[in-house]
Formats: sequence, C-alpha cells, structure tokens
Amino acid sequence: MSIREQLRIETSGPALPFLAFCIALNIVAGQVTAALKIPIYLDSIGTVMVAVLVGPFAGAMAGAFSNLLASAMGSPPMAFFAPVSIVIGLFTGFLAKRGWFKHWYLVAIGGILQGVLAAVCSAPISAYLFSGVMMAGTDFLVMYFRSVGNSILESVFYQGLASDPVDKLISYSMVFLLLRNLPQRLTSRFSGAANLPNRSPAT
Amino acid sequence: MSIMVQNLSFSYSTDRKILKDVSLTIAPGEFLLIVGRNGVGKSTFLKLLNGIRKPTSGKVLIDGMDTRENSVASLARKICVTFQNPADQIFAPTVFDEVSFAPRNLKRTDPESIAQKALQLCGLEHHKTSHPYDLPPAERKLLTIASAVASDATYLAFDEPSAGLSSIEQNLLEHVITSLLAEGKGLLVVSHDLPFFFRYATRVVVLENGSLSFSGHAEELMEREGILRRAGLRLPPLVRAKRIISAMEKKREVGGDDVVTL
Amino acid sequence: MTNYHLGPKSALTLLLTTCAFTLPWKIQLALLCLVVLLPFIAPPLRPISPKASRTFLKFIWFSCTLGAVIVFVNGLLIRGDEITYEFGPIVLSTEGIVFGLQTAPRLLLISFSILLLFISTPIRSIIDRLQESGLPRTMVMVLLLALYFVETLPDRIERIFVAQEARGAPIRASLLSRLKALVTILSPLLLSSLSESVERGTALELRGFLVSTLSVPPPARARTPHIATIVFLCVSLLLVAYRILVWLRP
Amino acid sequence: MAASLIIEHLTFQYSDGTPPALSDFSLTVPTPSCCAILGPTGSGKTTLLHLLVGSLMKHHPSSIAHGSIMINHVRYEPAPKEVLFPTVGLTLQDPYVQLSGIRETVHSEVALTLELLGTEPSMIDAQVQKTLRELGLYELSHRRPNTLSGGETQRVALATVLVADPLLLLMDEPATALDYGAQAQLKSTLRHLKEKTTLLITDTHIDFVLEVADRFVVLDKGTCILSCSKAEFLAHLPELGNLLPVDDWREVLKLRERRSPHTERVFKALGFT
Repeated sequence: MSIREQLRIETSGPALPFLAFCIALNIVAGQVTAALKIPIYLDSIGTVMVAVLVGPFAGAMAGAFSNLLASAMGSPPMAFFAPVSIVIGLFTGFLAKRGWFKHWYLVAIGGILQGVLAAVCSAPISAYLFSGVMMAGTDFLVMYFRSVGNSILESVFYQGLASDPVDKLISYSMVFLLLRNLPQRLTSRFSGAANLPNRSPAT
Repeated sequence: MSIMVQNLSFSYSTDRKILKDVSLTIAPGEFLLIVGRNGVGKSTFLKLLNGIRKPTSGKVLIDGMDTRENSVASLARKICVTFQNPADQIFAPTVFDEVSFAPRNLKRTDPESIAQKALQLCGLEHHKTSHPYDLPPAERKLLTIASAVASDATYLAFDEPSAGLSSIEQNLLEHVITSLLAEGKGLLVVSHDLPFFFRYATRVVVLENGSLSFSGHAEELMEREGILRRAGLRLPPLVRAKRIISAMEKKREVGGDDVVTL
Repeated sequence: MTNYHLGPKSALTLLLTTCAFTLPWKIQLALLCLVVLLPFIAPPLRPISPKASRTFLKFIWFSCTLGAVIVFVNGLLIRGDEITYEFGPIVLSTEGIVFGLQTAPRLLLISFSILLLFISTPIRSIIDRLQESGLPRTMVMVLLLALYFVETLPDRIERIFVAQEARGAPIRASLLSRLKALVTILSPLLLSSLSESVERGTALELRGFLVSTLSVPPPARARTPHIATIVFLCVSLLLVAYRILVWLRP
Repeated sequence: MAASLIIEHLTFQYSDGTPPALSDFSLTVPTPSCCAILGPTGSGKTTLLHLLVGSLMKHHPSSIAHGSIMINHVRYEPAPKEVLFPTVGLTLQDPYVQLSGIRETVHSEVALTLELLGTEPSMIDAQVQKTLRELGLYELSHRRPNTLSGGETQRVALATVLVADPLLLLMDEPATALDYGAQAQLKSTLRHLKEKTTLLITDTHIDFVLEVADRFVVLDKGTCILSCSKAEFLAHLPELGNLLPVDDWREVLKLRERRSPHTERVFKALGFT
C-alpha cells in the first residue's frame, strides 16, 4: 500500500479531528504542566497518542505539523526539529502496531528506545544549527560534556542520551496511563484500537 | 452555621464589574435557586463560593471560614460546586472510581461506602463498573451529581443540573434533591429551568447587572413579569394556563374583547 | 482575499536562509540588523496584530540572549591558543568566540526569516496558499482544525482545572500528588476530545465529507509571480552558484 | 399527499448483544410535515435517525437489522448503508460539533457543505445567501462561528445541512441545549420549514415539539408505544408520565376538562390546536 493511500485511510472519519486535537495538545500540553508546576514538557504526547490510536503515518504527520505550527506561533527554531518529531511518530506507530502498547514493561522499553532514537536524530540538528545551545536547563549538560573534551556533536548526543530517554519514558507512560482504560465505544472507530491493551471485562 | 455572602463584589478586570455588592445567606436545609441571563455572572458566583475566585471586595464565609483565607481544598470539604459540562470532570475508568474521587481527595472516612450510597441515591448502582463514557449523556450528567453527593459536603452547588435530562433522570434528580434537603444539606442551584426547580426552591434570587434584582419565594417571582422576561425565564405551563384564563375572565368582567396574548 | 504578498515573502525567507549558509558571518550580522528593522519599515512585513508584534519583540530579546550565550559558551568551551578574555576561572578563547560568531548569526538569520513570514501573514492565508499549491485537502483541514483547537483548548483546560479543583484534586500539593493530578486533568481532556472527534467525524460525513473524493487538490490558480519574488529567487540562486564556485576552487 | 418516508417493521440490534435498539418499528411520514419522535434517554430515537441517514449501517456493518425503509421512493432493505446526504440531512444533538471549526465566518462555514459536495463554485455563494436569509441568519454572515450564542449556533448548524436542500431533515434533540428565548426562535424557523420539507425531530420533553409537530411518535426501549396525531397525543398525555415529563401538562389538561368557556382558546395560546 502506498504511503498516500495509507495516509488517506489514517485520516478518515474521527481520526481527522483527533489528529488535529493531538497537534494542538502537543502545543498546549506545556501550559498544563506549567500550571501544575511539574518540570516536564510532554511536547510529544499528542504525537505518541495519535501514532498509537491511529497509525504511524498519522503520527508522523502530527509530529511534523506540531513543529511547524509551534514554529509559526513564535518559536521558529522548532521547525528544524520537525524531522525528529516525524521519526517519533513513525517509530511509535510501528511499535504500537507490533503490540508494544499492550503491556507496561514494553511501553517502558519502547519509551527508552524512542529516547535514544530521538537523541540520535536531534543531535546533528542541535549541534550544527544551534551549536548545542537550546536555552534550556539541558545546556549545562552539553557544557559539561564539552568541557571534558568532547566535540559539539558528541556532547549534544550525550546530553540527548542523558535526558531524552527519561523524557520519552514519561511521555510513553503518560499516554499508556491515559489510553489504557478507554471504552470501546470511543476507540472502535480508530484504526489503532487493536493496539491498545484489552480492557478488562466488567466484573 | 451558614453560608454568608457579605457585600460581595468581583471583577476580572477594572473596566467591568461582574458582581456588585451582593449579600445573601444560605442555611443547611435550604434550597436557593439562582437565575439570570447568560453571562450575568452566575458561574462566577459559584466559583467565588468555593474560593476558586477571590472577592475583589466584601467576603464570603462558609460556616465561618473566609474564602480568602482558606484553600480551595479545605473549602471543598464544606461546599462542593459542580459545573455544567460533565466532560470537564469525568476522568476515571469506572463509574465507581469517578464517584469516589471526591471523598478520597477530601479524606472522608470510608470513601467507598459514601460513594456507594451516592450511586444508590442517583440510581447508577447497576453501572458501577461501566466506563462513564459507556453511559448515555443524560446519565453522565447524573454521574456528576452523584460525584457531588459523594463529596459529603454540607453545601452542594450545581450549575444547570437538569440540562439534558429526560423524564427518567429528572425523576431521579427530584428524588436526590428531596433526600438531600431531608438530610439537612444546603443546596444552591443555578438554572434556567424554573418549571422544574420552582417546586423545591425555598428561595429564588435573580441576578441582573451584577446585583440581586429579586430575592424571595418562587410564587412571588412569578408575579414579577418584567424580572422574569429580563432573566429569560419561562413560566411552567400550568401557571401560564391559569394566567390566561384569569386574564380572560377579567377582560370579560370589564366587558372588553377577549383576545389575550401572553 | 487580501494580498499579503505571500510569494515575495516566502522568496525572501528562502533568500535569507540561503544567505545564512553562503555569506560570511560579518555580512550575516549586518543582514540580521536589517532584518530586525524590516517589520518597522517595510509595510508588507508589518506585524498583522498586536500579538504578532509582541511575539516579534519577545523573539528579538530572546535572540539577543541566545546569541550572547552561543558566543560565550563556545568561547568558554573551545580550547584555543589565543585568549581574548580571562577572569578567574572564566577563560574565553578567540577561536571559540569566532566559532560562536559564525554560528549565532546563521541560526538567528534563519529563525528571523521564518518569523518575518509568520508575523506578517495570517496563518490561515498561508494554509490557503498551501492548498492552492497542492497540499491535499485533508491535510489542510487537519491544519485548520488544529489551529481551532490551539485557540479553544486553553479555555477547556481552564474549565477542567476549575472542575477538578472543586472536587479536591490535589493540584497544589506535593510533586507526586501533582503528577497524579496531571492524569485527572489530561484524562477528561482526552476523553472529551475522543468523543468529540467521533462526533465531529460523523458530522463532517453527514455534511458530505468523503476522504476519497477529496484527495484530489482543487485546480491551482495561475499567478504571475511578483517582481520581488523573481528578484529574491535570482539572488538566492546566484548566492548558491557563487558558493559552489568557491567550494570547487579552494 | 406523497410520503417521502415509509418505515416498515424495522428492527435493529447492535452486534454487542444488547437488546434490540428498535423493534418492529413502522412509520409513514407525509411530505411536507413535521413528525416528533419522543421518548426518554436510550429509547432508540438517535439510533433511528442514524439508521435513516445511513451512517449507522455504514459503521456497524455487523449489526442485525430487518425490515425496510423507503426514502423518496427508493427502498432500502433493511436500511441505507451509505450516508444519503444531501437527500437526507441530520443535525446532531450538540450544535458545536456540527460546525467544522475550520472556517472564519458563518457564511464560509455554510458554504463548506456545498464545497464538500462538489457544487459548482459559482453557484455556492447565491445558495448560501438564500439559506441564511431563509433562516434569518443573514446578519450573522460575517461573524466568527465560535463567537455565536447557543441558539445562533444551533440555527447555523441547521443552515449547514439545509443549504444542500435535503428532502428529509432529521434533527436530534435540537431544543436540549437551548434556553427559552432561543427555543422560541428555532420554533418559528421550523414552523416555516415544515411547510416545504419533511422534518423528523426527536426530543425528551414535549414543550418544544408540541408547537411544531403534526404527528407524534413515542418510543420506549426501542418499541413504538404511540404513533398518532396531535389531538390523540394530547388525549394520551396523562398516561405517559413515566416516559415524558408531563406532570405540569397533566394539570393543564385537568383544567381543560373543567370546560371553562374559554378553554379552547387558552389551549391554542399554549400551543395546542
């Protein structure tokens, strides 16, 4: 099946509004964690959600559009990380298709793998375009790695390895917590419904 | 022991006051119906009661606790406010978890049995293990009412609790209201549904331009046509029918023609 | 439709991006100063709303800091033979500073070139233009609906916060309780959105929306490109050609 | 009078093993007219509407259905399997989701329906304007859809369906989300509409439909327990207390029994005819 055909299927019916919701969620999730004063960003939570519930290509689309919209809304550097989000969407979607979102331990492993992959993808962008400076707390980590004699690319990669798996593990777990107990009535019309753990029958 | 609202004023910004110098008291066992046009500040008033918003001037005392000095969490043990849209609060995977959320958070003793009783009262017991979103919308609304009942607060406030209910759920709501009043809870209801609530309300207040334009018994309110119209309210059909008949009879007495419009 | 000079502006974005990769950093820095002034002097690049101009001013401030940090960090971390500045443990090498000066303007120039386009054009007209140039209609709908949700979700989130706090959700307690409270905020958001998505999907279908008939984009309108578009594109091409020549003849 | 909708012995059961959502339901609706489908939550009203429009069989192909539906002289056995829009239009209970959210003005929101249907672009504008005028929404043409009041949203939602000129218009609880003033406005819109279209309106209350509908159907757990004219419906009203909120109306009917000299005129003023 061609990618175009796959995308057509993945964006039909309720998946289209849900995809849009998840893109918006990526952008506004930071407001929720900020209001709760929790020091995490969850800026790929929507991408992960849509990748699990709809499919890998929809996930990739959600990732790309989220970064582009965020870029248009006042943080231009986000656009450069669109490829990373696309990879996150695709990878999560394929993991979900193989049943990785049915058990918490697979979700945990998947989150860590995803984190490593994200670190690999974002390191070159971050190193060559931004010379490792992201104006975030993680800059200190990059500075540390560089001060002990690593190149920029290596330092950014090590920093990514240190923080991304944790970040993605949190996102994955959060999505798992949220999607675990959805009623069939709501999920049955999404193509990824089979990716979810079976809801324990009412006792 | 009562809710005391004293000279309460509130505004989000300096240019427009939402509430101006509102005073009222509600005692346990009372049913206060709050009516008024959309956007007149009824929901804001509810948020002021449980301390989510703080008064610009004046004060709100819940059994003597000043809302400015107490946290929302501690006020929630005294007064439980339920807002209009069930979708804004339903989160749990089962109806039972949803209803026991409040008593657990509020550290009630034996939250399970409180939740169980609330479910029974609202006729949702057979749905205990269902997912809230497997319930039809009207029963989901009833679920938010059960959640409020389970908070076991002395005062319960509801925003449009009868919206979207069919006769089955309305009958249940009626039963909930009478049981709660018998238990000595204080009820505050914001609603447009005068035909449904006027039977239970011990007092009705009308909010207009930020202040109370009427405070009294429902029967009295029904005589005040101007206020009713400005508040966008509708009379119960029976009252309307009686009105039309008496108006016709009056016209007949004075010998006018009997075309009556209402 | 109001003319937002989308053609010339996207060409300008492309041109500035090309400059960022082809020109020496000193020229880039000069360009950067010019670019920052553009919204104040060139009418087509004026911010479309007070919010847009706030975004722009905020980003100017942000980029000054970012630029300074990049130069400083590189100066600090790249070990060189020449020392420009020394104060106690802080040692800035010339090589590092130069590297920083080469990186920062490039990054900022690209960022500003993107920002210029977005602050001076309503995002909806950009999406309209994307549709005209062949972006599938479903994707256009996804983008527009996402914009709608970005506008409306904060309100919904606020309502959820209020409703859950009224039931005693521990949104101001310890970190662990707040993490738990996060689920009680995100869950209603997800549940209501899923149910709304099913409804919206049905509603669209009931209004005749079929994905199959829509994958064909509407016919593109023929446009004569603006003279500025042509100029910007030519200059970009020239720059690329020049760069390749320099690269071939070291 | 021609009948645009004939339902014969329709039975419908979801595949999840729950009892039938509709059993042996028959109904003939003449055109033009307005038929009210009444009943409490879960009585099968919404199921019926989605069966008629075709979305139910499309999304639940494994469900069990018998009987037949005839819409505009086309017979479906048991029910249409594709969405029949624009022949059949359906407005959902929540008017806010009926609006797409992707358009900046009421005018272009209504036009979206025609664009989705592939209408000739040059025809769209005139048709949208005509619909907006008919529904008294012309002044709202340039408003942003998400700044409208509940009543306005409901009528714009109606416009988005009506603009395609459906033969059969189904409305799922249009009055539920509206306050009294907005209900009155919608009522007058629908009274005009039923002069030329076939309308099916569901509701859980009787106050709204009483002034609009000519024919009344009462459903309870999927079974039709009453299908009659307005006069008969009023006569049966006292017995429907456990399905519809009729307490007040029962009292009103008692007044009527007293036969005061002006009762008939009173009832006319209240919406009985």
